[in-house]
Amino acid sequence: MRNDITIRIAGEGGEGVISTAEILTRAAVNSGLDVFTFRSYPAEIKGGLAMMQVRMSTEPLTSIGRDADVLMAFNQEAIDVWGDRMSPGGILLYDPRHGSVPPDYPFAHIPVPLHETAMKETGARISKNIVALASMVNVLDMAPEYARDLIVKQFKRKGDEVVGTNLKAFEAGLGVLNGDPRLQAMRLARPASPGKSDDRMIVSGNQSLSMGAIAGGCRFVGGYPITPATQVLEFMMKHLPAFGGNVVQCEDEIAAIAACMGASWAGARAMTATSGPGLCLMSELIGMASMCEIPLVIADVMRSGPATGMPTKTEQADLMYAIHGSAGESPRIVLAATSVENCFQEAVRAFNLAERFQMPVILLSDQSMGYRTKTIMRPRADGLRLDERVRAKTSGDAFRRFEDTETGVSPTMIPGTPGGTFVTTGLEHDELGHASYTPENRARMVNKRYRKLDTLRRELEADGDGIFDAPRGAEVGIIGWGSTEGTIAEVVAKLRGEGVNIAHYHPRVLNPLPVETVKRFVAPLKKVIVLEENYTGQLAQHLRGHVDLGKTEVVRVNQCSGLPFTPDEVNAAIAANA
Amino acid sequence: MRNDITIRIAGEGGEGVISTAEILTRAAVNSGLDVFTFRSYPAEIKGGLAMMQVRMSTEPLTSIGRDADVLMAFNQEAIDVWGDRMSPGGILLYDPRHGSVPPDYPFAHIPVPLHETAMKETGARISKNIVALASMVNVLDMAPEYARDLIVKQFKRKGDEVVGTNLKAFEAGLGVLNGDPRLQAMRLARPASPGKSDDRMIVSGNQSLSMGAIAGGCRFVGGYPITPATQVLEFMMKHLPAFGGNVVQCEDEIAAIAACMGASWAGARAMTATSGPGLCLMSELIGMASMCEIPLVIADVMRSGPATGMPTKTEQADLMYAIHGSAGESPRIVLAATSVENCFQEAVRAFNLAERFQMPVILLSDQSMGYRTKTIMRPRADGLRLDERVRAKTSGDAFRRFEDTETGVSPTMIPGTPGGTFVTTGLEHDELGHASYTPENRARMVNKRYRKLDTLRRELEADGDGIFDAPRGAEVGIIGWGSTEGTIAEVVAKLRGEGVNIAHYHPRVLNPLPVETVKRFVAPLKKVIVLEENYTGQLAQHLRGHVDLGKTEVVRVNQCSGLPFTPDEVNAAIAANA
Amino acid sequence: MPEAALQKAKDYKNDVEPIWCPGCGDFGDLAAFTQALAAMQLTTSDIAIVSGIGCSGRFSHFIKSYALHTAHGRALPTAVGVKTANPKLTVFVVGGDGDGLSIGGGHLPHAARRNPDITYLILDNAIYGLTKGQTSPTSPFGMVTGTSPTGLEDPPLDPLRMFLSYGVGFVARGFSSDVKGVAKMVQAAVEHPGFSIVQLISPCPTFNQVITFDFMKERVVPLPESHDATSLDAAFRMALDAEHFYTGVFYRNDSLPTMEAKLDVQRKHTMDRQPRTLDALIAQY
Amino acid sequence: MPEAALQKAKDYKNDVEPIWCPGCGDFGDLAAFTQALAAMQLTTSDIAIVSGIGCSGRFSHFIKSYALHTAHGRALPTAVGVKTANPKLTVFVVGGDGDGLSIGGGHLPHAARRNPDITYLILDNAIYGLTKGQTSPTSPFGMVTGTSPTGLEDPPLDPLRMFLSYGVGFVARGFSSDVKGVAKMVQAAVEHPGFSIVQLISPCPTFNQVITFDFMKERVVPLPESHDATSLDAAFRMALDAEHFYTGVFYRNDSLPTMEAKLDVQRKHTMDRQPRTLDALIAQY
Ligand SMILES: Cc1ncc(C[n+]2csc(CCOP(=O)(O)OP(=O)(O)O)c2C)c(N)n1
Ligand SMILES: Cc1ncc(C[n+]2csc(CCOP(=O)(O)OP(=O)(O)O)c2C)c(N)n1
Ligand code: SF4
Ligand code: SF4
Ligand SMILES: [Mg+2]
Ligand SMILES: [Mg+2]
Repeated sequence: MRNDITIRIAGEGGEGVISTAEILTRAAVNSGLDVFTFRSYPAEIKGGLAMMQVRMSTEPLTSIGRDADVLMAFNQEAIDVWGDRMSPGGILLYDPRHGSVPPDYPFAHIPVPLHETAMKETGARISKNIVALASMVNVLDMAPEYARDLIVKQFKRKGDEVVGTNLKAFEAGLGVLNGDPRLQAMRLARPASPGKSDDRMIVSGNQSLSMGAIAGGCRFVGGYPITPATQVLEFMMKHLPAFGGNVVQCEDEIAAIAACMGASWAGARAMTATSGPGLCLMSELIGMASMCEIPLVIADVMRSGPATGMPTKTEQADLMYAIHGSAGESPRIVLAATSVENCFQEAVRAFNLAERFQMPVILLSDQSMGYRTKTIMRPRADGLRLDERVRAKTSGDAFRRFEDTETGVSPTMIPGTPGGTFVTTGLEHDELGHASYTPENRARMVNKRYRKLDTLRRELEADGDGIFDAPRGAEVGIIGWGSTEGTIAEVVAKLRGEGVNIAHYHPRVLNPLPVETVKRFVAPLKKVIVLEENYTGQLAQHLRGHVDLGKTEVVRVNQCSGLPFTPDEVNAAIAANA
Repeated sequence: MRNDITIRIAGEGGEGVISTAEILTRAAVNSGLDVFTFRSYPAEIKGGLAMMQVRMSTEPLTSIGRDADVLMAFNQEAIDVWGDRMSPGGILLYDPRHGSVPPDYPFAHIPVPLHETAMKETGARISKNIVALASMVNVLDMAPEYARDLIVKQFKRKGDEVVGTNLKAFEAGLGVLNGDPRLQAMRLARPASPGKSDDRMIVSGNQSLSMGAIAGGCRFVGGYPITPATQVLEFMMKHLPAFGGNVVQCEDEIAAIAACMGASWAGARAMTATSGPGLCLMSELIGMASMCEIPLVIADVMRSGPATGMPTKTEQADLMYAIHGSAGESPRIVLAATSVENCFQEAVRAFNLAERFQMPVILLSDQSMGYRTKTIMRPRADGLRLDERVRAKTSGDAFRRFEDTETGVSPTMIPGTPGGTFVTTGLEHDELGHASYTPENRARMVNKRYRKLDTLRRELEADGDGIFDAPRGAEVGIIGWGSTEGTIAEVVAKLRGEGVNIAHYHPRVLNPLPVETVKRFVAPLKKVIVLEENYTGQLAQHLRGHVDLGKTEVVRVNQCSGLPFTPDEVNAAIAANA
Repeated sequence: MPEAALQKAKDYKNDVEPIWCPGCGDFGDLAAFTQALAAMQLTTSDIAIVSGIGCSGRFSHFIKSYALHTAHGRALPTAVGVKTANPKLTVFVVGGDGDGLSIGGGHLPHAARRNPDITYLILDNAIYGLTKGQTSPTSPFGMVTGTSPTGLEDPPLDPLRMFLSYGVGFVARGFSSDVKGVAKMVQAAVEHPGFSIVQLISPCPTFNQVITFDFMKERVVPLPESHDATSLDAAFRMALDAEHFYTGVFYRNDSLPTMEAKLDVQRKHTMDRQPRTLDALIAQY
Repeated sequence: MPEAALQKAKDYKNDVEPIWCPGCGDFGDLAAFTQALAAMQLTTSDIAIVSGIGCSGRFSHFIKSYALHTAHGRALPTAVGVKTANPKLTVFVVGGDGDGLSIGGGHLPHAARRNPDITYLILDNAIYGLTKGQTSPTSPFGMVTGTSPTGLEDPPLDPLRMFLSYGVGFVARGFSSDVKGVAKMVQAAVEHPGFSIVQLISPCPTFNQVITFDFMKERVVPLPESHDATSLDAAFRMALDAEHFYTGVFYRNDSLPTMEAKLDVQRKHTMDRQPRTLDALIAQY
């Protein structure tokens, strides 16, 4: 019996592999387990090898986990591709009708007559998915009612007969693997308080981010579909109008960011969601929004780039572009959400920061976090604080829209406000907003706009941000950003349990950098590992570019395979340096 | 008598101010002087205050110089705006009919009856420009025949009468300022060998860059007009077809870079020239060209940004964007030309590097260098080495277009080559070019593409690049990039003359950085000043991000007023730190 | 300016002096525009002008209004956002032929499909003015410019036919010298519910020596009284007419649903089907 | 493959297996395309296929040729560069309705003005296929998709009318089930000197349940024999026809000068007037 298990279900895309895994996921959630899923997509549009990984635990999960404890392989390709990537002691389940195990296969393997059982019980080939589901429920020793309820729910619309057939397959499937003693080790402890608690839900990072945006007061979305961010646009399209908002699918990403900029200028909290190629097209107008001090939220669900790259694979390689991604110098805030749960929180914060500092905020997520699903606490609408752009008290011809204030933030007003007028231009302008090219005005206004970042930097240094977990005496530290948070935290906790003292820093605001905080973290360390899912070590460059790291040795650990770091990989990276 | 003088001519735009200054410039060149000019543009489309500065010397010039020794002010605004910015001992010349000098004006000022003389001699108001020209020739003690010849040339087309009138104005103008002893100090020594030598010419940075591109084998230009890069497009449009090339004015910058990419893929050496907003729009396809290993040259004549900014003002603020300017990670080479003369050389090098390394090369210039004119040595066509992309020896189905070689460079062939075929895709691909998403292939191909930069880095470290002027014992060094080279070099030379030992490093390839070279320069120094015409200190960030600068203190000196650094400003910056 | 008083044309002009060359065609458009505003007695704080980049793009700086001087070619999609977020504003888009038909041309068909209640004035001088004279998509065949030193060899686009083929519900053409006529056209365009485009021929004496005031004056002919602006066929025909260069309202169809109306419908449908509070939404997961 | 031997359609197909869903309309276009290549006996190494991003954009991966699979919406301007630099290549552009009419739509009028000898195949499934089903500019009114959950409220664009209004010299429409017909159309398009566009209705059974094969089969009608493809008027009329959804060549005008020819003229003029060597050029300064 165990508290934590990772299973994988793999087979031909479009043939029910993913939906089988999804029912299992939901059954686990409903039974009260914590769940963390991950999907691997084929390059093909339909078909090709699909895989869904489901990690389940009685304890809160923070990472994707290790390789599979149990692999359910629907076909030969699934065995060939995923069969090697097993945890020690892992077990391969496969349908002997659709695959065979190589002679020297190093892991335990048990044939499961999925097809045969399905045909015998129901005569329908397709119900082998339900047989597979049932056999997993059995292996995991999960109370079967959760899966059974979901089957009923799923097939209800198709009539009683279909429900009956599937239930029959399910009951039969529960029995097929009875008795094999090797499977004992895969039995999962049942949750202390069984049943899904009302304060939890299971969502993807993209869903969490979208909900956070709505919670953050987003009322305009201009977007253009792009993997892996399309779900955000579709979620908003489905839901935002019910909150009184507007969603426009635009002709391209330039139009999308333009529409957002226009909407925000006209008073709405506006967002777009995109990925690499789309972010490229937004470059000019993000710079303009910064110049014109227009609040904007741009969610970038990063994928493997550059160019079309690998749209369904993950990467953390847009950081430098997010920070420096317009010609000239344009202050902007860059946030990186760190978990499915945090996607919600950072989305709320993104809107608040955009409004407070009247500038673009780029919120980084990534494919692996956007698509993974996870049980998280239900966020609550009450108690959320929404900041608004500071409103001017005066208006009229002498209204200084771009007043040079101590914080750099100028009170503003919304177009349409009676009695007012002003001009907003991407040309350099004076406090009134009129075009001005004098050297003095230029130097002053650039400084004014950048001062806003200094204001925020000081706040971050004072208030803290993200994980700053620096136990006394640690000589080695690890810095990560974005979706690796849970994995690093898990490994760090494990190592501490083993007596290895490691510090962990995981900021969420990456621009501006809280320079003093970084220094405080790094100073006591002999060595700091900067771990990133990219090739060139972007955070490492950014940190070194802005912070004097003194004598601390900087070790870059990078991976850009398209897959997220696993705890084992993080563990190995630390082991090599601690 | 002096060897070096800076004069300014200022007045209402569109009324002959600039053309007067241009005739003077050319006369100076023809007389054998070295000339360095700079223009300031009004924000207005036509009209507004225009100013052209002409520095002349018997010795080779390297910088814009200091404030004016002589200011010729055509109107009151010219006195008001430029009258204060004078060198010590400077003299203001003004037409009493069109302006008056404030009571407490601190500089010498001499009225010149431009209007009156013109009306008296010719009856034509417009010929006051020629009177002004003549009076400058007189003040400078320049042999009058050079200006006279140019007047004849200029007006020849309009008939003998017009020529006659203007010559009359000229002769009269030569006399108007005779006798004032204060002007003695402004007499300029005559060149040792008078007359323009055949191996020199006067061109702007944009012209030099365009000629360099043609010399570098450019045979395709796709462009879209944008200040201050339009002149490159227009120059190429005028001349490239005579070299068998093609120039296409595209519908926007996306189409321009796309056309260049297509042309280069199809075998032509291709370039586009743009500035900030246009570079933004090229972001996606520059990343794609990197991914697809297509040679490309992008000349970025930087202007004050972000957004529309100040199109006619200078800035060095696109460095980070040039390096990091596409989502994801896409290796590219970034060069910064350092002088009018060097624009030619770097343009040639840009094409060679693009071809050799099959990647985009971004060549940075800026408004101040692009528009300034300067006497330079005539480059010679013979002896130029042109590198071509390495050609594959085999073709056919198994042709490994993206072969993973030691240098990272894969031999290629040009579409249309008989017997061959291949696919080039922005998707991640294997050596053959076929789409591939496996983690192993991904990691390998990213590495392969970046390896090309490592190859170049090692070359740069071995061969040197730009100015590396590090005298023994220097404890303070200055690092600059781009168009500040001459100004810094001039100040450093002057300081050394005064016994202040300063080191100067001015690399021209900014990405990849020759890390070992930077270290070698910085290591012996106590303090290194990084001087840039931007706000955030981009080269400083870039250097620190990539090079461990040890204990050397980094001091950033930044200016982002829209104007280039003057020698006095550089001098002050060094003085404050040396 | 007390907003209740009767506004004259000049009351809509602010203190910023246009930076245009003397004699620029854009002055006529500016005069006509303020006349149209006065004719409609619009409240200055209800006006939003979104402009592109070009000499013409500076237009928005000169009018008392909320003005957004955006990037080259992006005024139209920006205005779509403005109108969506704040539909009570009377939204104008102003820009040049390069801005609207070259770099920004891709946005037009999609704005037409959406049909926001926006009035778009294209100040067409058949040249790139601000960048000092290069060919634009409406430059005439053979014209010599900085980017066509041997004479332009491509034919100009035919903007009116394009707008009609996109399904734009109000298509008109005016000539900036005809201030009164342009003012009327602008007013009609604003009164049209939905997307309206007015192409305003506005010569650039500085850089275009072909499409001059004189050249245009000789050619411009008002659409015949008999022209039926409700007929798409007739509109196409008059736009195509090789002999006459017509001005006036070529096409007007007031019955197409506007973007704002369609978004309202979408909102209503969604409210009927989906949770309206965050807690209710979250409770679904 | 010895290039002299007679090529069959299948000889133009390479070994890469299409990643399209079973039943995808793009298969028919691919078959027709190879047939057209065979009919013309093109040499594989003289073919360049530039494609956009979408399911349809993968087209170029499957043909023996020099293929450039570019960015979303940028195949056409890329191909302009390819053709300019290497005019002996037979250049195709292939992409989807989203790629070509939405994000890439701004390039079309300008390609039409230039008139490069390129053949553009738009594989129109009235949906965004690769991103799993959102509305495209040709999606029908009312369609429910991921981005129109309450039904699309905007009308579709009318691509043919647009192309005609841009002055494209060859405009045709085919239906991917009609492999022979499409092959012929593609061949005619290639033979047309200048820019040609063929809109190929290619249903997406996975994400578009409205514009299906059956739906199309019921509606598609070949242009009447009597249709005069040299008449722009007639072309507009047939494109507009509300009752029939015609396929065939709507318009063909072979007399427009091509981009390549115009560039040659420009080159000749320039050679006559400007220095032809670097030294001579430099000597001017
Ligand atoms: C992205 C971008 N590309 C190019 C420019 C440079 N630019 C400024 S205005 C302009 C064209 C002006 O022509 P038009 O739109 O016809 O306006 P006009 O000046 O003639 O009124 C161009 C190319 C720019 N500002 N931004
Ligand atoms: C700049 C950019 N934006 C968005 C995308 C995502 N994307 C890929 S294909 C596609 C649209 C596909 O539709 P269509 O062009 O009609 O091709 P189809 O798949 O239907 O053949 C989109 C939006 C992208 N790759 N690049
Ligand atoms: S350049 Fe032409 S369009 Fe621009 S302001 Fe002058 S006259 Fe007007
Ligand atoms: S999604 Fe549609 S268009 Fe794409 S391959 Fe499948 S059927 Fe074809
Ligand atoms: Mg114009
Ligand atoms: Mg499509």
